Amino acid sequence: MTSDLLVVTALIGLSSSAVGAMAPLRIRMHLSVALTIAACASGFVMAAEVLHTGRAAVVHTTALLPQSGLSMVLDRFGALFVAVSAVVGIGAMVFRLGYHGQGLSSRTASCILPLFVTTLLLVPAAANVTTFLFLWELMAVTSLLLVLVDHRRRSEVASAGQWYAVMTQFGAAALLVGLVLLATHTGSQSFAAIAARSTHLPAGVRDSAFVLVVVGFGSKAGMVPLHVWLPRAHPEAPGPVSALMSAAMVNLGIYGIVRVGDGLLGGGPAWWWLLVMALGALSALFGSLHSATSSDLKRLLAYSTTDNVGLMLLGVGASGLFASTGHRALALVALVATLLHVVFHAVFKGSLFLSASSLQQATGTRDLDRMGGLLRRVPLTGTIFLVGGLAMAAMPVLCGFVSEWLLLQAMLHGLPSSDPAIAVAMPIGVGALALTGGLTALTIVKAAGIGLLGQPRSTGAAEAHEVGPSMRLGAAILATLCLVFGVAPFLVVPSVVDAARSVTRARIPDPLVGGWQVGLAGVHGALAPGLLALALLIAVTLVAGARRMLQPTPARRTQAWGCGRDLQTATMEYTATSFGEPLTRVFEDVLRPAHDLDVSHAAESRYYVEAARFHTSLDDAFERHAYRPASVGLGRWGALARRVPNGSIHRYLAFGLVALIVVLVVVG
Amino acid sequence: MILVCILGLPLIGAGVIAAGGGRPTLGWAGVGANGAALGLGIWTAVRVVRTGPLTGAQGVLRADALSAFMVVVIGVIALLASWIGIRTVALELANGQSTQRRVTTYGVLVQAFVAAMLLAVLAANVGVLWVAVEATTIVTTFLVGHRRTKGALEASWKYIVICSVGIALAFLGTVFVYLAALHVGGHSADALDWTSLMAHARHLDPSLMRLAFALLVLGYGTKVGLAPMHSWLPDAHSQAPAPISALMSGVLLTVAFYAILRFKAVVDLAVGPGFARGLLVIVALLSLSVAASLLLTQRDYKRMLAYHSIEHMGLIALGAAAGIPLAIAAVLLHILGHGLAKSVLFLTSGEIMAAEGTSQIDGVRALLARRPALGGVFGIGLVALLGLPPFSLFSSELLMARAEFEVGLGWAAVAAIIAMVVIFVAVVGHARHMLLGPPGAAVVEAPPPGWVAAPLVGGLVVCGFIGVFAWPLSGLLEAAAHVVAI
Amino acid sequence: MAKRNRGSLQLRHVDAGSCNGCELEIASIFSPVYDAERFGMRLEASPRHADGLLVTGPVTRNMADPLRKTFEAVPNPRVVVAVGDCARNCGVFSGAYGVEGAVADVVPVDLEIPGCPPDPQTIITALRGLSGT
Amino acid sequence: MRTGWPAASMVAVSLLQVVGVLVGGPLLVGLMRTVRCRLEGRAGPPVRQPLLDLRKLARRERTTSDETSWIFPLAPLVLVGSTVVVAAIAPLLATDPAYGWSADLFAVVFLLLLGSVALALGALDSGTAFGGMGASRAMTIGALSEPALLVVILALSVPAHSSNLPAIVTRSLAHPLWLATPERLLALVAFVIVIVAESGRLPVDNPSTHLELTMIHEAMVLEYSGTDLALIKLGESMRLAVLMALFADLFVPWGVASAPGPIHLVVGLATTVAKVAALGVGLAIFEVTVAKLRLFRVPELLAGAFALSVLAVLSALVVA
Amino acid sequence: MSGSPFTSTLTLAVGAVLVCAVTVVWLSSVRSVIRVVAFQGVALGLVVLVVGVHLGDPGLIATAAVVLAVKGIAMPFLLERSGGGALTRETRPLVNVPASLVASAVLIVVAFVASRGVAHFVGSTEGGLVPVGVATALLGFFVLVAKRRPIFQMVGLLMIDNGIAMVAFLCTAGVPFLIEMGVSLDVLLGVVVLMVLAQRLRSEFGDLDLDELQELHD
Repeated sequence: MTSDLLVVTALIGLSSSAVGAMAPLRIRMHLSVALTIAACASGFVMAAEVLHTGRAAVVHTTALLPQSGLSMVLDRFGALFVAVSAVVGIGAMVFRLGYHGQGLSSRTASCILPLFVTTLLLVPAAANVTTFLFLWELMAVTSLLLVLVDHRRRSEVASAGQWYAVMTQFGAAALLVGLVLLATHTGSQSFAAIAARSTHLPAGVRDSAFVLVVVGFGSKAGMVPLHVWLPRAHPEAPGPVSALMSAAMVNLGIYGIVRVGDGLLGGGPAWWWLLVMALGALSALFGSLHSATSSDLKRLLAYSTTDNVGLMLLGVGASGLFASTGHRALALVALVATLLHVVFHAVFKGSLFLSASSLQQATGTRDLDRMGGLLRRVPLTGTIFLVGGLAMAAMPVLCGFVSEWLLLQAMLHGLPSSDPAIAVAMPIGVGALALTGGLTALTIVKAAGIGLLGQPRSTGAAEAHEVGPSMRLGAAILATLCLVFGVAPFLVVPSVVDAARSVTRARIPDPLVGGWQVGLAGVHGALAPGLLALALLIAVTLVAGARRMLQPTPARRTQAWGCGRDLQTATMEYTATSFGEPLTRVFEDVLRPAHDLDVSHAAESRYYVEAARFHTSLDDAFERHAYRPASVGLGRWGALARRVPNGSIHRYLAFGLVALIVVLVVVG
Repeated sequence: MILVCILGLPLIGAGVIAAGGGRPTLGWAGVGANGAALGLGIWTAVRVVRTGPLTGAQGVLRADALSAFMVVVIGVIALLASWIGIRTVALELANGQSTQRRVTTYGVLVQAFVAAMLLAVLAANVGVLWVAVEATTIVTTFLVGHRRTKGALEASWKYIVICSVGIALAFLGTVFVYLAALHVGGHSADALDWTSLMAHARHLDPSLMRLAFALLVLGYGTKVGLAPMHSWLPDAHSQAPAPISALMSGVLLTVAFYAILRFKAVVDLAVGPGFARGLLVIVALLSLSVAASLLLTQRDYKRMLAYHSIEHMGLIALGAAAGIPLAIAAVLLHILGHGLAKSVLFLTSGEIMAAEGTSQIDGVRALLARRPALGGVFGIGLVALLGLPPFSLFSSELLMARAEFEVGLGWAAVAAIIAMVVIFVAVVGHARHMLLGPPGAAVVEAPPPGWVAAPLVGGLVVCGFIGVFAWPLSGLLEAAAHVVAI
Repeated sequence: MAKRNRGSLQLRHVDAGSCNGCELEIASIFSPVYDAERFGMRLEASPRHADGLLVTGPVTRNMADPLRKTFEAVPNPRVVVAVGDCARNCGVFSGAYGVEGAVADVVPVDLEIPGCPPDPQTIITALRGLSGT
Repeated sequence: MRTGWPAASMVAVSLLQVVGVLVGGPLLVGLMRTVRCRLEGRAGPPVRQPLLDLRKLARRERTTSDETSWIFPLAPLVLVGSTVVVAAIAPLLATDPAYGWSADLFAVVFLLLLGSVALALGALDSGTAFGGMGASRAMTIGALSEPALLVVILALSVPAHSSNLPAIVTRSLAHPLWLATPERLLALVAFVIVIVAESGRLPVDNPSTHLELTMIHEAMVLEYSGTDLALIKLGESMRLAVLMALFADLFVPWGVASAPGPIHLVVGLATTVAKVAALGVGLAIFEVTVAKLRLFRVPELLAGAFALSVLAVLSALVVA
Repeated sequence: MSGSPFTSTLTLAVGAVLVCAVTVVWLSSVRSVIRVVAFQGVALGLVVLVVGVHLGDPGLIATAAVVLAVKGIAMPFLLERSGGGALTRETRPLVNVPASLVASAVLIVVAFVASRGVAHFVGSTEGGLVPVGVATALLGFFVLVAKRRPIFQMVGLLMIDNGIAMVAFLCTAGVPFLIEMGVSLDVLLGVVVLMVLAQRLRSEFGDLDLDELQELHD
């Protein structure tokens, strides 16, 4: 039944792609979106079925993929990711119905978008190296093309696409080498066979495969220092695409690391996981810092994806570290926390990207410094953004809180440990997590506060109108899930536990307490998000009642207090840049902001300043100090190499003569 | 008989063109002939896979699975190239860059070129193979110089001189093989026959075979475009008319590689697999690094495609170095996939050049916005050529990497992959400049007519199809791989 | 008024054009000697937080609008205390260039504290009448 | 570890705690203000002055600027509401208030953070320069104090094998000697710094400044008036009281009722009030003796707190 | 290598081929070079003839005639025609004459080192002479690298071809006849094509050195 659904999902997805390519313009978009939603629904049903029954969906055929055959096995772990992609896909596709910007209506885009969604649904089912890499690369190509759809209008798109293409190819190369290394040494390219035989491999092979795979998947997940494409590509992609990329595609990077590290390799030495944790902490801090200081709404969200991926990696690393030191139950808890964060990140980041695109469409800008006052003008979209943002900031009763709490619990309970690695890693991990959490809160206060609240900072913002109903619905689906999962995490926790158990093959009892609480079995105390929500609701209602009783007259609207100035204009408000300025100052050594002050003096006297212009910009340190030198170096090498073939036939023949002499002397 | 038909068909096409007196539309005769040859080739392939090798013309021609596969490759690319060739010569004639006589010459030479390549892969005797390969050089020299510009003449001069030297070295290698074969009791007339060589391969003198193979790799490697004798390739490919570049890059290179593959099988038996492997790995990595270095700051898109061919020939050589059946099957799949994608790209670049009037990357901007059809085909072709799915080059590159790891050439595979990443970086940068961006003030022009676009799109569709679906080719690939695999 | 604000009085000080004499006295009512804070009096930074305004000096042209705005910003019910003779009737600045008028000409005044400047004890006594302490 | 307290008494404890914090918070602020005044040589207002202020403000008119949305009026409610929830579930008087088993220390921190975020959003919603400035500074300091806070919690939770507050308190009561260990002392110092930062006291922020440009916390609420302002002042004083009471709970837990019964409860109430009052006096004395730090020196202080807290965790591991 | 007339004649002829090759490297006059190449062709024909007579193979004797005709007469004639009217001297070789001669010596040594295995394998007199063929080919290659005039490239190619052909005749008494015919045809056509190209170059761009053909590069 599930196996059939797998085929059905793939076929619906492909047919919607075909419809997108061939159907007449009038019905093209609606038909292909409807079919894509059907594919997502079918994928979701399949994933739910697999998660429920534990029976894998299996498809094998040698008729596809030359000389290796297609092999797909969807187990519970994969099903979790399929379900996530399906939910995000449905949200994004509903959103897409009303979305008319950025070149997404072209024939190419209508053909590629369903294909991209389909690959998102199929990648977790791949069960041999070739199938996996095929689908993985197909996903990369389709997403790349979708990033590029708006290249005609904005020149940044091309640059973003280039970065994305290069980084994703770099990652794919690492991935290819890593997986092929495993396949070769185990003598089979099937994941099941690799998993069965990998424990007997030489340590060198296992180590290099793991590191390569982390690099490969990390580049897709936006892990620092391979993240540089992400803050460029995600913002430039059309709204639904950026949501799919940020909320569904990066998850697959985490999927891959867990699948290979825990699944195929069956865990490894502590240093693997310390490496993952270190990269995770770096990503989390770096991402959140840039996110906190960015004033481009979508770039901010993209950096926050790096930040959240860092948290996931922190969890994956902690889980592996626990497993490597024998704490199997804790390892499972950490993994569950990670996977929960994957699920929750998907819903909140999906709703954030979708609503951010709505805001962009409503105001015509992505620049927070040109927004403002939107919660009054686009109330539903604004609220959706706020809900998603607060969920991301791990505010209680929204979903992000639950996963971060569980991750903290896992780290905490690992602690009275004789293992020095754990003893050092966990406090640092908690510190990174905490700073990230604080910075995320700051980021969201900035994004929502500057973007949605206060006075409008531009005419675009002042004249903003609410977007169409399907766009609101698509984002609202995901935002509602933020709240639902935050209040009732038991809706997903059991499935996530099953998924985590299926990949680690840990035969241990459920380490979590069940029911409407979340907590660790055998530990005093748990989290009851539902009760907390109820208590909070009651408390706020009571306070509101008290306020109404004390002061029944509604608030008087009056001009904001501006120290008695004549005018209180939007330019006097704090901007996103100034909001992040203290942080920039604090982390000056890391962020290295570039300041630029132009002062022009009055003609009469140099003592009078005619105009002053201050410009500050924040570059990505990795981009500046690693990637640009590398690019310059390649360019220099290329220029040097060009001088060798100068067009002279004599020189060319001389190469041949030298080669011939070498051959004759060496071989003869 | 059927083999003779395959050889004869293109020549019949040539005859029709020669008799027709310079009308471009007569090119359809060539298209028909090449299409028929392709059909017969497919039929041969099916038969060969079912019943074993065929021979023809008193044993001069012989088709095993490998030959049949190559015939199919040649047929497909020839079909594409001659099809677009009609457009090319018609345009040139209309622009006054050509005369009716030259149209005829062009058509005849193309058909002769195809026939020579078919002879090369159908020859039972490696000596005849050499003659056929040398014949392709002579025939194509005029095709390279077809435009008669200074650049074209320069390119054809370089082409024929360098290739003649190379092919002469290959002849010396062939002589040494012959010498070795005579010594193990081969009859002088058929000592160079493939079947007899393989039969006696184990007894051939190892040191002589080593020298012979080194010369053969150097010699045929010149025609393949392997470093260090690759230098003719970018010049010739950039100056030749697009259909000729397509034919040369798409099949001529791999026909020459076919010769190396054949000899490699013999040498592997004679001296063990290590020698050929080492040699091929060296030239492969050298070619890859040359391609990577020179693609970085490339300014001409046809030269970019040419260096890309050098890269792919390096990959094929590396795959062949691995030598196991999986590797050879992958190499053959790569030959077909590369042929399709590269010829489509060259043909498209011809259209682009005709439309834009320059082959400089800097001179072409925002193609996707200004000429969506051309830009789209070019972009998708590049996607295919860079080894991304669903196109078959992805599958074949992955298979080659797997095979290389399996025989312990993992380090070489890693080096190749690094070079490929560098090439990817370079090509993506160039493609970005050519394809993307705002259309600006330039007028969007009409797309090429449907009959021109059809083969281009068709070629890419086929390339994607064989990358996804295994069944049409798997039997043939496996049978062909077993002919020459270790 | 006094009942409403019993034991707690927060005012926003507005210098509408004063010679700073009154400011000195106002500052000193919060000094250890007079310590008006023990009666629950404080000066606030924001008119929103205040129960009223403490205005000094004649209202100059440039300060008339800000004074009105500040008055507008105070939540109801609000009081205006005019401190010093200048605030009451422009004092020596009466009719001067740039003077718009007394405080009462601009905003409604509830309490006037005479003196040039009024001494701290007078101010405290008057304000205690407002706060009911 | 459910102690089997009767449900009614648990609810009673919670109610008592909430009421205690509601009343005690303003009184604590008044106490601290009085102490400061005395040390400055003034008589100062009565201790109940904040309550008088609140009574007056609660009935005054609410105003809101032209461009505000529903966030602005909601923020004070969330600030007070979240603090009330914390006050209800934290074991301030007895080890087992209602839903005490879900009184997780991390959850408490995030609930308090929710209040801060609400307030910062409310500040930005007013659309004034000062609101944004205050929100930016408050969030920056909040973000930077978060690592120290959570790692302190980690240090305290590790020996108790739980981050559940009642569990930590119960454990401390059972092992009094543990309170004098070095990690406790390190954690104590770090925690004090965090409390000072989070509640906007000197030397991080001067709550009685009138100079907008030096404000952090005050700048955020410049636009609130009347009942809303009363709620915010109430909420802030409650937060201070809750933080102090938590501090007392974690570092000097004696007196917290560990068994049901009115007597225990009265003892608990008395000791808690005494402890919090003592802490308040101590903090007030400290405040008089220091000057406000420059805004950009504050991170150094918080980084120091983080270092101390990590040391605390490490020494906890060495001891354990 | 002493004794039989076969050996001495063969050695003489082979030696003549090599001497011609070195002479080509040395000389700079186009006209003399073409003559030397013609002589080399004749010497090669002689080699084939001697081998053919020695083996008593009439096919080989016929081949000798073909070789003589093609390489000794036809090719030089074609070269003469294509070279006619051109500048008659190589004035600025890329490698000057003394250096060229030193390089020739080195190449001859390389040839002997490289083909000692083959020589040993073939055995007898012919085997001993194989290195000379290889050396001739290498010298031809060197001419391609070192000389600028287009005509020298044709000469170089011919020399390579002569060298390799000589190796073939010495080692195996020539490749099978059919192939030999194909090879000869190809070589002839190749030279013709080169000639045509050279003429086109000259007619379109005037007399030029190959160094002027450097427009195409990256």
